[in-house]
Amino acid sequence: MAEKEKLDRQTMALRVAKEFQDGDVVNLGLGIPVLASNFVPAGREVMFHTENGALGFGEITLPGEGDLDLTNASGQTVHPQPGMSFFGQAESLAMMRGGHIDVSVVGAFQVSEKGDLANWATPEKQLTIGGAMDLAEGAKRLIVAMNHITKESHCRVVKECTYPLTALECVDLIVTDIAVIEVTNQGLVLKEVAPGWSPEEVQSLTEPVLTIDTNCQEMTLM
Amino acid sequence: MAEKEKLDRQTMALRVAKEFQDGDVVNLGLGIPVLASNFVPAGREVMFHTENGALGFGEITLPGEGDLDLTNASGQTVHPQPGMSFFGQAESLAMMRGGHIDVSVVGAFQVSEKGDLANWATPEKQLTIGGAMDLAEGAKRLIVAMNHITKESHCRVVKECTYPLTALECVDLIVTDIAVIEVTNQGLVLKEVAPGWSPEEVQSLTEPVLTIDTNCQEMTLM
Amino acid sequence: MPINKIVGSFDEAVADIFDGATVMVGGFATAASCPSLLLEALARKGVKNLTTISNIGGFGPDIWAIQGYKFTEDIDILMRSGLVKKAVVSAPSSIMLENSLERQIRAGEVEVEKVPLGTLTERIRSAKAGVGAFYVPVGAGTMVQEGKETRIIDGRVHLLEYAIKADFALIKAHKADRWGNLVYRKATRTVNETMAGAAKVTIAEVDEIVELGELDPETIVTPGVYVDRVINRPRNAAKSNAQGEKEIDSRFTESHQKFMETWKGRPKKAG
Amino acid sequence: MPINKIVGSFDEAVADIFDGATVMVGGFATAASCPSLLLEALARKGVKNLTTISNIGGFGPDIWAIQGYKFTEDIDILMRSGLVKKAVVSAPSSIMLENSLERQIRAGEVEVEKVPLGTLTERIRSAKAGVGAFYVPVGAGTMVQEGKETRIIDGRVHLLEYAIKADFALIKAHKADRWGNLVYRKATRTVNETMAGAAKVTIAEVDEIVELGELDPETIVTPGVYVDRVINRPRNAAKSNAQGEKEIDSRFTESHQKFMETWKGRPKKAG
Repeated sequence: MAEKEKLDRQTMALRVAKEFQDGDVVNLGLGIPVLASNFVPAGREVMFHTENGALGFGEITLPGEGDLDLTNASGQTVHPQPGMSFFGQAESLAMMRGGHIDVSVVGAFQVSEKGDLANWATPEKQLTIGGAMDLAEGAKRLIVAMNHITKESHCRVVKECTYPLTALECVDLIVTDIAVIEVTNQGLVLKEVAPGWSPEEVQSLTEPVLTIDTNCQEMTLM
Repeated sequence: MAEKEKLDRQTMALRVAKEFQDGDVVNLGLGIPVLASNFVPAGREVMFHTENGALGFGEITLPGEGDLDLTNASGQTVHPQPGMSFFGQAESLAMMRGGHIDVSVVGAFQVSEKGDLANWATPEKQLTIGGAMDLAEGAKRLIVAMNHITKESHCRVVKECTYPLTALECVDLIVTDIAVIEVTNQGLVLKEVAPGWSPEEVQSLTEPVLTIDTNCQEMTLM
Repeated sequence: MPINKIVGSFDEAVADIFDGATVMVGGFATAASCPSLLLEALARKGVKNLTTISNIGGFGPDIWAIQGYKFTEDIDILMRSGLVKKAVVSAPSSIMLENSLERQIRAGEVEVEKVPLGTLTERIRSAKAGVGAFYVPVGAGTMVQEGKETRIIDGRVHLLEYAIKADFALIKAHKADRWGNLVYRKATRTVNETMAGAAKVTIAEVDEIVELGELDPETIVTPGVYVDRVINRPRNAAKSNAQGEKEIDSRFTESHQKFMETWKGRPKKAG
Repeated sequence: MPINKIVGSFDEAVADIFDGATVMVGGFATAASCPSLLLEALARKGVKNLTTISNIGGFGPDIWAIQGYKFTEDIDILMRSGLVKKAVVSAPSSIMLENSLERQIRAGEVEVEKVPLGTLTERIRSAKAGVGAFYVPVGAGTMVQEGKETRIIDGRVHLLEYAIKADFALIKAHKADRWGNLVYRKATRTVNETMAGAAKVTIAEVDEIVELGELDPETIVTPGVYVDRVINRPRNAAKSNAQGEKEIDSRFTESHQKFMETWKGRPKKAG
């Protein structure tokens, strides 16, 4: 099973972007999430938000091509775009905490079956809280994009998070390199599997019991 | 004594304006206070602030001459001025409550010997709290401009306020139509009297005992 | 689909405001910052038992008409139309004028909650900013303290104040684009800017709608994220209400006299 | 006397920052929003036992130099110069880089208080806005909750958070006038705008000082009331620090590689 092909970062980002609905205000975290800005489905218009204080900017520029005063919260230069606006950090974080972000996509170390999120620190190293807790509490819909298991083959979708928590019961959808899992009041529901993967194979790499959705199917990646 | 001449509104405003120091941020309440904007001592530069969200504007315009979108909190049009800025009400009131206003001048019904202020409601009629309480708590220096006694000859400088309070121990200076009184930790100190008035005459119209400042003198009104 | 928050009429803009709704209404000091035509539309609709949240209790259109404002309705139109059950307000009445709200409060027809302006503003901002409650020293030792929890912070008594949410916010801005980005003009941002985003639905009445990208991103005051609907004032509107035509009543004439008093003695000076 | 907040040199601008002072330092994501030259001046001055309040723990100048930033110091210069006793910070360290602060925390040389970004920002704003404390749901059920009072509001656990004040705030803006009015450029307002006015003394480093009246009042982001001193960056400055000249160390090269990874697979597209 270790040989089975998993989705690469770009493809995960593509799958994540399919969740963006017309008019959504979207905040993308560092890593895989931020790549999703390149895959907004054709014909849909979304506004990207960044913690440092901008809304409605365009895609990430190529390295060295952007305006150094126009970056996202990861420090990457982004394209300007009509409709864009700038504001200070108090306003920007108020947007996040106040429930004005429709969709937030974040990376994670672990997600529990209740939707608890651990994405800011490992037991060994405390990294950076940043806006992670604000987004987790405030975003209307929180999507986690992460590899399904660690390099050491430990489950990341777990019964209880063992890593330091970011927020309780906040995750709505988990997109991994092998599955799409919805967090519901009745537990985790497996909605999609990566091409070539069976629900049982996904379950074997997942700590809590998954409910297999009656419509569970292979991800469409076009 | 009823025949004695008291200061008119303009002259009180002129006396108040002498308190403005270079660089002061000044908020002026409705009535006599707002007239003080016309009497900033020559050579001093102050920034006027208004609750509705502007800083650094100029004097009140003549009726009908101003831009209807550029008014102070009393609804009077004011002149634009280089250095002026606009902002929303959350910012504007944060400035007041947060201690960024150097001098606030307000009208009052009563001031107590401890500097308690009553200026937003009479026992019969509750008017408008507005920014009065924010200014009273937040301004670095609070000056009251009011007639020394009511039309019915009741004292307005009193031992204890009987009118609904605006804030406790907030007034720094009282400028009336017959006197200038400083509120200190040792009680009220009479600093100046109107031309033709004696300290004893002022005391006779004042409920609490005034300490006569050793340098107590006639107001200079030029 | 392109995002498009522009709606076609004022009646459409307020169509889903329901009986018993809590409605924030912008405006301060003059009619310049009031969503006059949204208020007219809401009065036409005739919803009942509203709870309003506003700076002022309203003055009515006469005082604004005589001063040259073209759109003259303020929140008074809701009060005098009998649509309001409760008013959360900082300046319910005025020295200059006995308004509808004051009469209704005295008659026991409307419940009133009076709030210091900064506390009201901060409670509105808190609703927008996801802050549940906060402590401020304003109002300590006054009637405002009644029934409130207190806490000593830095040696000063602070009062606990809660965020105040609304179903709808009716605001006035200068220009908008189809994303709902807003700019204001001069000193008219007032509480409009604060209310944008503090209600479930924010509706902005504007002087002009421009193409996306026409607003300089450095000057946008309210990012579109806070705005759900924008509606354009008619460019060449006739008077927006009938009051301008009728005789100004004496109550108003007196109050206007008082208002003009505040200008008394203003030295003539070049702008 | 005309109000004039312009000071003559960076050293003069920070001359009264004292040992043991609490200093807010602007900056987020890149060096673009950092008061680099004020930080250099403060490091030159060599004050000790500072408490810093900042978004980030700093990256040091190498990472910014290689990306083309002209002024490259961030708060790391205070850490690596050993001037800091305690850091109140949201992002002390980074996946990409082990910074001075992280090493000092591990060595027990610096005390750290980690705060969610929104809570940190709101605590700073509260200091400026006269709000003593506030309740937010952020951090409930996490390490952030430890030792904090809680309150259920609208059915959600909220944590009590206090305003955080400072003696000095060092910020970066784009343009200023002699009244201290500030405008920023694009996405660089960040916490600079929030810190302005949250300390007893606010010192702004700017790209350009213009005549009073040149800044459009509609675009001024920080009104002068919040700013005590402004200092102009040299127009034709040589590199502002020596690091640009020396060999980039391997630790940095690796982290830069990782940073570049985040661009991996970006399709070429016209702006």
